[in-house]
Amino acid sequence: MKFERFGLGLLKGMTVTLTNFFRHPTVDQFPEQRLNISRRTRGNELIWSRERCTGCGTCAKTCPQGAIEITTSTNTVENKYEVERYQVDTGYCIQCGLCVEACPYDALFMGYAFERAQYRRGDLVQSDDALLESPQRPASGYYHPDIAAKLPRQTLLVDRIVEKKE
Amino acid sequence: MTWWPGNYWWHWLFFTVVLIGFVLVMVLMVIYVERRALGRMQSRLGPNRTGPFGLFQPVADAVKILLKENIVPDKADKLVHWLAPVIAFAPVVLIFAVIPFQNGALLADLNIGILFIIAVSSVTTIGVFMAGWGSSNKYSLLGAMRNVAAVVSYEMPLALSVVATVLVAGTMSLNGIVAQQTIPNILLQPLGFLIFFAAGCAEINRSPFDLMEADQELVAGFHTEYSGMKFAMFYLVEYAEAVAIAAIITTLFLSGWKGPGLPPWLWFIIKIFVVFFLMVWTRATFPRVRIDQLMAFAWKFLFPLALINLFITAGQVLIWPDGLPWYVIFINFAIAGVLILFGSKLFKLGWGRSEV
Amino acid sequence: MTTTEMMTFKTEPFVLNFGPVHPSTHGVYRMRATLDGEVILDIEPVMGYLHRGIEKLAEERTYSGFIPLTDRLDYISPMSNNLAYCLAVEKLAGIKIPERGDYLRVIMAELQRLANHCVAVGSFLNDCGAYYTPFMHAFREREKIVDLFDMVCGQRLTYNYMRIGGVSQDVPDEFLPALKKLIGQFDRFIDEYERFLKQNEILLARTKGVGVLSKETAINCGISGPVARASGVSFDLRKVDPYSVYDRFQFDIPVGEAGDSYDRYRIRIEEMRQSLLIIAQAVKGIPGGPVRADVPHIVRPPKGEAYGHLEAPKGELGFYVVSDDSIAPYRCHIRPTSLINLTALREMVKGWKVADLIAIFGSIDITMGEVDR
Amino acid sequence: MTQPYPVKDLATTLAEQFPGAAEAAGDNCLLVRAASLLKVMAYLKGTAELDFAYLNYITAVDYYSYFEVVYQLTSLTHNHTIVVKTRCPGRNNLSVPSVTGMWQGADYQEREIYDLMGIGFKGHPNLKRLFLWDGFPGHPLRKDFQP
Repeated sequence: MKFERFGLGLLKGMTVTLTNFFRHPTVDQFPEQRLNISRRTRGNELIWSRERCTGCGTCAKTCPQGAIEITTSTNTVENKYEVERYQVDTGYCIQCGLCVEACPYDALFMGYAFERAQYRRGDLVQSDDALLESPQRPASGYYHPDIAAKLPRQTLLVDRIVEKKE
Repeated sequence: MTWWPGNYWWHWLFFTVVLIGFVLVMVLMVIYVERRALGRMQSRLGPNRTGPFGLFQPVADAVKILLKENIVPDKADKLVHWLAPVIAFAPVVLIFAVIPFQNGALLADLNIGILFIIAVSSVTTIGVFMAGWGSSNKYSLLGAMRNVAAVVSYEMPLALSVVATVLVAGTMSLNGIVAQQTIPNILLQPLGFLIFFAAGCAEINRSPFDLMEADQELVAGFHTEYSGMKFAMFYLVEYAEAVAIAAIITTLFLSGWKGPGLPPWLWFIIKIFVVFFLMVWTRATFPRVRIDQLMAFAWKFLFPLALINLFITAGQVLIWPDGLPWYVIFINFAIAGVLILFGSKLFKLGWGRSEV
Repeated sequence: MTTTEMMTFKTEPFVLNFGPVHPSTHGVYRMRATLDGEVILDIEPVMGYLHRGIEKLAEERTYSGFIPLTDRLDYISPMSNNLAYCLAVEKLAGIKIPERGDYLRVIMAELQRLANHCVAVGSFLNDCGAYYTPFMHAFREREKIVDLFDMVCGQRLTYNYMRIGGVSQDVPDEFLPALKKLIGQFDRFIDEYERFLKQNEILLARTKGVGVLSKETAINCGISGPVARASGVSFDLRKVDPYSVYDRFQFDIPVGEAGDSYDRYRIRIEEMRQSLLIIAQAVKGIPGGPVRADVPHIVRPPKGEAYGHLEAPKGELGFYVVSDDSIAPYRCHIRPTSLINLTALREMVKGWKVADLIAIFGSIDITMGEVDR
Repeated sequence: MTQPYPVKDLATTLAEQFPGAAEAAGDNCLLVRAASLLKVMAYLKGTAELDFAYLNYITAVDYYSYFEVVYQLTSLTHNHTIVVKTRCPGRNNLSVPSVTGMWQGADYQEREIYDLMGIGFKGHPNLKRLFLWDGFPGHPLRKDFQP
């Protein structure tokens, strides 16, 4: 292979690197500068609403990992199930969102937060009241357009590109 | 001979301390410049968390490396493994002994200054090969063999391009070369500069010729099995050599400390950083050359060009014995262009597949 | 002993392990290379470090429960894996997909091809030694695509976006304008990338004529995708066997001649341009309406078998699904594009140097998730 | 569109060329006896108007009483495809002739089937386990595999 173009290609490459040197870097300083994540984000926790849940177990059946366990008892007075314990092992959960999609009563939401690392595997298991929605555990708009509408709009890299400066 | 601060011993003491301090501080600053400039060229920021604008990142690196455990592979050749970084590092600091920071401000104004540099700078290869052999690891042996082959074949064009500048300057002492350079040699010797820059980069395995520790292929080349203090020495060698080559280029081609306004030694340091930025720039842009292409590039492209450049300069020096006039610049640039054009046409970069 | 015999050194080949943990094996792939100095005599691949037995897992999950697992096959282009699996099950169960669902599938598949080729080209140049600059530029553009995927399906790697019978959710309304903006910026990025590397002499020297794969061996080895098209095999499933609505779009298939690493690199760049054309046409022609046929959550396809395949960024990716009229697939075989593309690696690499082994291996662009399954 | 090749008339032409090779012809799949597999495959690949030069995949399915090895072939020139199947009864020391002679792509796939399903391939250049280590007991993809 010869140097057909006697080095011009190399110089052209160097001009591109130089233009990038003077271009605004595409970076965000994560802990200090937090961008808005997607409204439909599937954070690594599950949010369960006790009122809507009827204990039908569809979510436990569709979960490919078998991370959801429900124990219910019969409530003969109002002739419906009473949910004793609703436990999600977020260690097994792969955040695929199939349970949220399958729930016929919209009782399940995906979490919006994603910084939930734990030191011990046991802490990953959440049950009953720990699963309810709260300010620290906001619900994400995955499969819930009404919640998604209220969440802040996602900052897209496509809009943030400061290439207009050239 | 009047020694600058009093008698000879004060002069010697002052300059050794200044030189060692200069090399270490320059290495730290150069590491910082490289990581920031490389970052910005890759549309990212580079280190900015340790200290204001990430200024303490090199210090943090050094502390981290020094605190790391010093692992020696058990089948390694202990003595060779331990000695290699020392032999690799010593010559690099020696090079700075003859480099003038200011008119007359150098440790030893040898009248064979540039010959001393060429001789001393090839000792590091022994250290590198000892590292490759000492750590009894196939990758590092491959890296070390590549380094020996590359340095041997790039000594020739390096020396020839230096001889051309010595012809123009008339003296071999670096102080004399800089003093004589009214027109910076880069204009008088464009081809000489290009050859020296390419051969210099290959010698210290930077930019397109960094085959010695090609991290994609050979994991980390000759210093794969090094960690802790010894790895810090090799890290120091790599950047100190880069500063050394930049310093030699400034003295030989960019008329060292000469410059309007600012104090001369500051000009010297600014020019070092400019040349180093050029190295970082090439490092960010070019892919790596293969080992046989590296050899072919040295022997079939740089070496003939350096020879022709030497003959042309010799002719010019004969025609204008008392310093080359300014219009020679255009002639030399034209010659350089023509030579590169023909060189790249006739020369085949390495051969392909060897029949197996 | 004549002088020549004394002169010639006695060298013997030695085995060098490009081990599972190596900076440029694109995952846990191991090559035992016998070297004579720098020249490679023979390589013997060792795989299985990432074998999770996904095909066995498939037999214990419902048809739609297996979709999240297909994300983990070729984790560089999960959308294409989802789509291939859904095509196979839809062919088996005979499900018809609404128009808008098909258009969204084409948009997502082509965006995924762009993102995959960014990774492929970036890491190929990394293997050739360009110190991470082309890699970072390509990843900056890939970040824009991954942002859009995040907007649509909530995750940045394991999308789980496709469903049997269409797509899981419709795109939010700010998706299409952002996509139009992305197409404009991506065009500028490819032009800049071309200016950066197309005539780069060192890249030409390192890749032209290196690792040549002839057309016959490509077909004989069952190689597909950019690797085959670079050797002159004009076999692209989007044209040869158009699935979903690909027959409505005008685009052409770049085919190389020499079949060396440089052609493979060029083909991927050209394919990126064609994908942009397809996305532009799809965004213009996308109809309204539902995105998903009303298929029960637990699908029970009739007894039988079906093979659904598509043109994944790495080649022909197919799922052979056998059903015995129960809620879980009886057998689900995945056609491993990367594994089959590796069959010719031995011939392509013999006689070249260590540096070329890494460059050729990078030009084939494999992902270990798909090789080991 | 890649049309499935009409299997009915192919079965008849095969019947008089290789008596007793083809057992049955499903909708688009051709059931071939293991003994004469190589002859049929060579015929499919060799004849000009068939020209099945591209092997899509090889896979094996465990139907408890017998194992079925499935080949899908496509012709790039005529753009048609066909599925060829062979059955090997019983559950242990099964073997099917290897097609690596005709399609080099079959090399890794046959090794994978040998590794995970336990079907031996006669004539394979180096039939070793592809993913699992050599000492692995049993073949995991079998229906009756106990970990």
